[in-house]
Amino acid sequence: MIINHPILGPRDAQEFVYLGDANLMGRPDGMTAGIEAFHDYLYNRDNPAGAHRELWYHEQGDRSWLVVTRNTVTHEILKVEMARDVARAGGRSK
Amino acid sequence: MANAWKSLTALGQDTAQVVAIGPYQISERFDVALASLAVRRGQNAAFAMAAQTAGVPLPPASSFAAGEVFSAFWVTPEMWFIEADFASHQDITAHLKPLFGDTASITEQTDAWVRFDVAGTGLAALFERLTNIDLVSLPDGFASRTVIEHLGVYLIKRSATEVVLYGPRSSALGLLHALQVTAKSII
Amino acid sequence: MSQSNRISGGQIDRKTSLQFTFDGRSYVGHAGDTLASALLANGVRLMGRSFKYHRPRGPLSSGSEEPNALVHLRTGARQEPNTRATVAELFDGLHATSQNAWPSLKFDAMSINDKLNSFLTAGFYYKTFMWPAAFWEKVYEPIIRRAAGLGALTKDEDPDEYDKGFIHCDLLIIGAGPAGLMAALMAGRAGARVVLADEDFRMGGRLNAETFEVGGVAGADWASAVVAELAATPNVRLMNRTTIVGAFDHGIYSAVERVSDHLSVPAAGKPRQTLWRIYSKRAILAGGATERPIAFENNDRPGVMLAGALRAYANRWGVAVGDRVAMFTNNDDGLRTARDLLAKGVDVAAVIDSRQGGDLLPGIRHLQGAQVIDSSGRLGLKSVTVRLADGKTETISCTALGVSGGWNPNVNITSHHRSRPEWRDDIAAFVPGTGGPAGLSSAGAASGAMSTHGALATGQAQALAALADLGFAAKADELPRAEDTPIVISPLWFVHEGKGRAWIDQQNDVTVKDVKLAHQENFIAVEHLKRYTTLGMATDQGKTGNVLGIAIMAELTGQSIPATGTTIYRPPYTPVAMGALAGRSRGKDFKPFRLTPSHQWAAEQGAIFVEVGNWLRTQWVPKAGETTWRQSVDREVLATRRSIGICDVTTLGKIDIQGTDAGAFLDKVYANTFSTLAVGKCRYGLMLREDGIVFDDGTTARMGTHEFVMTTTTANAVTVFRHLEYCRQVLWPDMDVQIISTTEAWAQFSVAGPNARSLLQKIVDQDISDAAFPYMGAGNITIGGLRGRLFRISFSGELAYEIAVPTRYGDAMIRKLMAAGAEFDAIVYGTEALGVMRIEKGHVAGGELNGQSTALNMGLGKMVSKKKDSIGMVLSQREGMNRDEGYRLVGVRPVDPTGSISAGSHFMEIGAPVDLASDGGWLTSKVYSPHLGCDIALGYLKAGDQKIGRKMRAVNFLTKTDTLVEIVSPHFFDPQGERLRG
Amino acid sequence: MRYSGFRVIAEALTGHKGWKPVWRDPAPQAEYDYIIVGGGGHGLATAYYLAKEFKQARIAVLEKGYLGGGNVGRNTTIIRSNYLLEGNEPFYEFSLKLWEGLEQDFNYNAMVSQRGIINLIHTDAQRDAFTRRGNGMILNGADAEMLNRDQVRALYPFLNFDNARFPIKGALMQRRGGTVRHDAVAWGYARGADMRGVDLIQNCEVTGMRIENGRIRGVETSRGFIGAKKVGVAVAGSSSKVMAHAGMRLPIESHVLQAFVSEGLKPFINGVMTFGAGHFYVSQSDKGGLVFGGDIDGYNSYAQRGNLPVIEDVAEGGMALMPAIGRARLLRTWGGIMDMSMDGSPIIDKTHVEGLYFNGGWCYGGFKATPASGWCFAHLLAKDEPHKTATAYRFDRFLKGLMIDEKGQGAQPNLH
Repeated sequence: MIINHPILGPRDAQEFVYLGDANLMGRPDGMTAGIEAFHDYLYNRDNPAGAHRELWYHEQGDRSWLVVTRNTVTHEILKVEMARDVARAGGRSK
Repeated sequence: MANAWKSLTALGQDTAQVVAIGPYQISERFDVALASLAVRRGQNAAFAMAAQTAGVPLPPASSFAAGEVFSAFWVTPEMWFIEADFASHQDITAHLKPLFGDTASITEQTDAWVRFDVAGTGLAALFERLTNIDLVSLPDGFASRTVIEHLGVYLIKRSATEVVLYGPRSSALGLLHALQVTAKSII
Repeated sequence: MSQSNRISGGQIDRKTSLQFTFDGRSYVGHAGDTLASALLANGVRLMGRSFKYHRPRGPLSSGSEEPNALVHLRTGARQEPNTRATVAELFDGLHATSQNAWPSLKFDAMSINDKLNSFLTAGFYYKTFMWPAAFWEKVYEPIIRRAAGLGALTKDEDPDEYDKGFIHCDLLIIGAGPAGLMAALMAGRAGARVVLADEDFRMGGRLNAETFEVGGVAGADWASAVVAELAATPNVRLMNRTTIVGAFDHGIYSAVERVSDHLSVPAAGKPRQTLWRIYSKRAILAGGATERPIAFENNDRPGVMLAGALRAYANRWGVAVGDRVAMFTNNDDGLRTARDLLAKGVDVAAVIDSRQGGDLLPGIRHLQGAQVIDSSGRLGLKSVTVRLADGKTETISCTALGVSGGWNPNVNITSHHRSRPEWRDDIAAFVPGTGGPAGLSSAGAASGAMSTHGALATGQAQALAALADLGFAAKADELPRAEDTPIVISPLWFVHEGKGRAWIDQQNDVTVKDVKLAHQENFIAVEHLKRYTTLGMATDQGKTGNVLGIAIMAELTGQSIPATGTTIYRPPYTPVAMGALAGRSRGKDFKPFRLTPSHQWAAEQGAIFVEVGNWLRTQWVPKAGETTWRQSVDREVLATRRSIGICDVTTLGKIDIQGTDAGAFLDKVYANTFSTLAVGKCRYGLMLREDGIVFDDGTTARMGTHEFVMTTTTANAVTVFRHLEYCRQVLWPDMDVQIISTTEAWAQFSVAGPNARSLLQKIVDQDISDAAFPYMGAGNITIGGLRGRLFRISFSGELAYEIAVPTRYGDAMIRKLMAAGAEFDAIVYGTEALGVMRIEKGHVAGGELNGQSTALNMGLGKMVSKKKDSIGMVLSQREGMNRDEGYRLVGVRPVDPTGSISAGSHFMEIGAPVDLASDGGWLTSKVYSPHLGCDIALGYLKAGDQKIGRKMRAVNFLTKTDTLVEIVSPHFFDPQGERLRG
Repeated sequence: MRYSGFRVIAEALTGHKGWKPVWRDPAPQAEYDYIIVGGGGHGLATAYYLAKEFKQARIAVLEKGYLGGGNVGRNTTIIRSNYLLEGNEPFYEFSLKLWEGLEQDFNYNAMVSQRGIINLIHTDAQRDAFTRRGNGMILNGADAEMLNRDQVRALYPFLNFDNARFPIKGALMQRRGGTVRHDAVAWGYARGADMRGVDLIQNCEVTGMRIENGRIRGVETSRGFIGAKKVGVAVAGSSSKVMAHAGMRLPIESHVLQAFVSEGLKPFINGVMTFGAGHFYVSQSDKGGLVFGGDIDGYNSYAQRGNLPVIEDVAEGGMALMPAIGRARLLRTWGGIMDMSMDGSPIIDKTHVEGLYFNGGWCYGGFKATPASGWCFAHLLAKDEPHKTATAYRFDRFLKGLMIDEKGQGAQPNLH
């Protein structure tokens, strides 16, 4: 597979390490959220057959975490974003 | 002082090695100091100013820029690797820190890496067997991390006939071995 | 009978004669021959035996689709089973033997199976061999296994090298026949980066095997001219002997270049084959088509082959397969072969044409409305029996029969992404379906354009389309003139007459009868048909047989062929040597070595090294007179505890963490608190995964207000760094934190033992007295002027430091330490002694950090701070992970000090039965402690904290040991830790 | 009809006229007591045991494609019970014991062949871990032996003993491990179920579930609505898709696992082998092909095909272990969709919907589990309580912190 890195352009997916569903970005706050919230956050998945937002880490590249939107049936990649930008846009900060 | 200390190159020798195979010359470089230079959050402007005054180039992504004293290549967003002459910059971070103050995080990298300068004509034929980087179509000054025989390395295309590699120092022998057997297979 | 069947013409170099042997007999062929063409030229038709019935077989084809003529090539460690004689290039000294036959190819004992064929029908083995139950493994299966396989593999290491590489291009063209050459010409002239790959050693594809003209010259000459122009075009890369074997995502194709297979031995340093990963923006499949047979009784005899192959042997290789040949065809292409052979002066006995009407071939006995219903000749065709239009039968003697059932476009690559081919009635064949690999189009016969003109036209058209996509300006040139004969076919899949077997998949011996049986037993879905009869599972993946099988099933069910469906082809297109896929990653080069800064010195000392991940670490350093590793390890431990031991700990991960939020960041990633750590101090940190399981541990030092140095375990250095990047980029993107690995930048040594300070003070320029540099102190120092770092931390439980210098000085540093330590009898210890000392101290490591254990399990539950949010804090509170009866880390020692225990033993209550209920846990790590003079171990014991002082059994059923042990505190040695504060 | 050697001979002498269809092609009835969704190995085994062992009737298996078309027809055919953890080992040992009597039980030769499996050891830490595992196996009534380097060499002298990057130090062996002819398992269960009146309905895809006040009423299919008192879903690979019809999100991701077969070779690997220093395991089929595999590709996928890096990685492991296979040729690769769960272990449990049961999350351990999975799922369906060897396979183990994490990788499916 080829991932079109927002900064570096097309790179072989071999250079990346896969984590999984981008919903993992939505980590609850441990001081307010309880076990149920964390359980759902960490363990349950939509696992769609189709467009899937997922986290890839460019370990053998620039060390960026990316949010890749990829079709899990055709493997077509629809969108690639810097995870940090997505996280900030989603209101994550410190 | 420190010069009383005997150093060993990454290949375990007293002096840097040069290997010639056909048109290719593989030279270990042992005279370059290296440090990582990263912008502290919210300091971009001051950081850029400091870099300018200090004459530290800050090339854009995927590229290398040579400078008077300091040269640099891009590593990751808001981080560069800075090169300098080792003899005059043994403790490169000590040189850089005063120049950047609180605007940057600076870390010694010199001995984390082994550097090989690979020179010669027909580098494309060599590197197409080593990495997935499309050497011919990339501009001079292209710099990127890539993989050679399971090893993560930084590759800098200085010119059509010169490529600089920074590989993990602990695997220097393995990296040289990969370069050698591949070079032999195409001459 | 030297080259008895060689006739005029062809593209072989008759001036170059090549000696070769087959089954011990030596022959002569020419450069440009394949093994098959050379054997046929010498009158050899019998080349192999089939898999199941051991039927005598000769080549069916002249290409890579060959199911029959599989031979054992070369000798010694270079032996190569199952090699297709039809594509093996002849070289001087080639040595080939037949396979799957004993004692000889002509008299094969196993051909008894052929006599038993009525018992050995499809799937018969599913219905029997079940009684008595024990007999399957003991009797039946061994017999079946003995019959398994075709060729045999030598057990010797493959002596050849294999290489790998990457090629980037705008347009990949698969196949260098008329369509591929035309496409390459267009794209090359337009300036695109083109790769033109063909599996053959000679480009031109079918043009080399045909007699017709292109642009007024012989097709083969036109091809040569185009190849010459392309070779002179710098942006075009010609790759012959290169098979595109797989289509992967986003335009990546795998290709195997047979660099040296046409030589007896690869040139020094050269690979045998190279695996190329081709990164293309667009690709055109111009892989041509494969002819298919018609099934009739005994259609598998040597000499019976595809008509197009017969033609190819005559036209390209100057070989007449038989002195008297006949054709059996259901389409016009079969007639072309007759014409070509006649023109070459070959005696054409008859053309048996299943079709009625149409023009009769001039000068040839053209039997219309006739079918071949049987053949004779045990080791080679002697005659065929023909049912004539008028119902009479006639036996026609011939030594070769060309069969043409029509042509199947080579759609294989287009279905590598599981797209299913589509049926076209007009050419009675499957063509590439939709949903194939993105960016891949097809041209020429592969796309169903079966004429030469069609190939040139579609090649040009697909090239133009691809160029337009790629943004290259190009316009259609005028096409060279070429034949445009339409396909005239009336499908005939199998001859219905006859009680005998008519072969579909010749290698696996799948016959029409087997398909009928599958139908009768309701294995009707094509996948069921394939799996039940093994149709298409041979080394040719059913290139000649699959469509036949599907069509016959369609006829039996009364369904249309498209409704019956098709099995899809899987990568690779043709079988690929494992060596090529592995490349240089084999033997010692399987994974890179990582060497420590003191490696050279340690090697000088005769150190024994051990693999720790990719690192080589000193395991122990034997001294003169020591005969067992235990003697060395005991000495290293005792010497360390008595005075000083030194160990290279460079392999531990070191991560530089800076930024104004560095402290707060560490509070998030560590279960315990770091923001409160004073500058110049270190602290032991426990890192959890989000699921509350312990991830990693290590000490982290605060070198400045905004500067920390984290150490990780050797094993987790990479994953921890990845995790930190995740936390700072994804979870807390606004934290001011910058990280970089410095693992290899510093050569770090642990100096442990009562005299550690005395030694270090000799070489360190600063005061490191207990007052100036207390326990858990950390700081930058100089050693004889050289900048370094010092951390006062201890894994061994002794007064200990870790001292670091720039890696290039690591070798000098170990020598300096040993010199300075001479007066204290300092020694170097390895990982074994390290293990002994850490277990004596009850420190967790590999065996305990198993990814399944919580801080509570390890007795470190209190370290997980609930006052702050940190990774894993919440989920570590789940009930199942906090039960009193859960595992707890304990120490273990045999009640009888001479008793031996082993890691991996399970705890059992005294007198408990051997069952799950009595499983109390297990011993995680065990060593011999020279201090306590006995084995000691750590272990996870259910409710272990409540069982201290209890006696239990440590049982190892694998070594039949059952030892009475006492459960003790994991801190065997200096539990108060006075020594390390000393 | 009953299969036997005599029958084969009799049929051979009479032109094989007497062989009957292995299963009927019935039209779906309006309602069943039990609907099993999924005609793969686990679904067919469930139907078979429901009918045979639990004496239930009015059972249908709904298969969207052809019987046995799931992972039961796309795997490397290995059976073993060499698991580490309490939650797993009893179940897999139960499964191995069922394999041992399976062919006589369903009168079909699935070629269950216990030629032994070895897990190679390359470090002392691995030996300690395998010792723990081996003892756990024995405590669960399974068999296990520790082999030293010489014993391994005696078994497989052609492994890389002399020039290995990671030397072979020994192996954990389970002699009762082995291989089975995978398609035959599906066909044997299908035939056995069909003979006991189970309706096997092919080309029938479940498109929805009818749930009324918390209870299942039946399923919508491509062939219309079919009513049912109880519905058991066994569609590993597509679990998330099907259970979404019941509004469930699962602790499961779908991943692709590639498998590989070489050209047919004369036998030289008798048993099953796993390489402890790379991603590679191998056996040799009765037809002569080397059947091997390695890691999953590592990204979510329903594509049933993989990519090149894993193929290379597996070949590298193979060459590192067996330098002699350099000239053996890879014949075919294929990919199956794995239900990768959050701890690498399966789920056999009720759901929040009354009458709706789930069986999935098999990761790539599903084939060897087929008999026990079918048996235990049938037990749960028939008795509404878990079989004693499958009590740990609950949905709520993640909420309770009772993960069954053999590899110790945590909640990241692609690492299991």
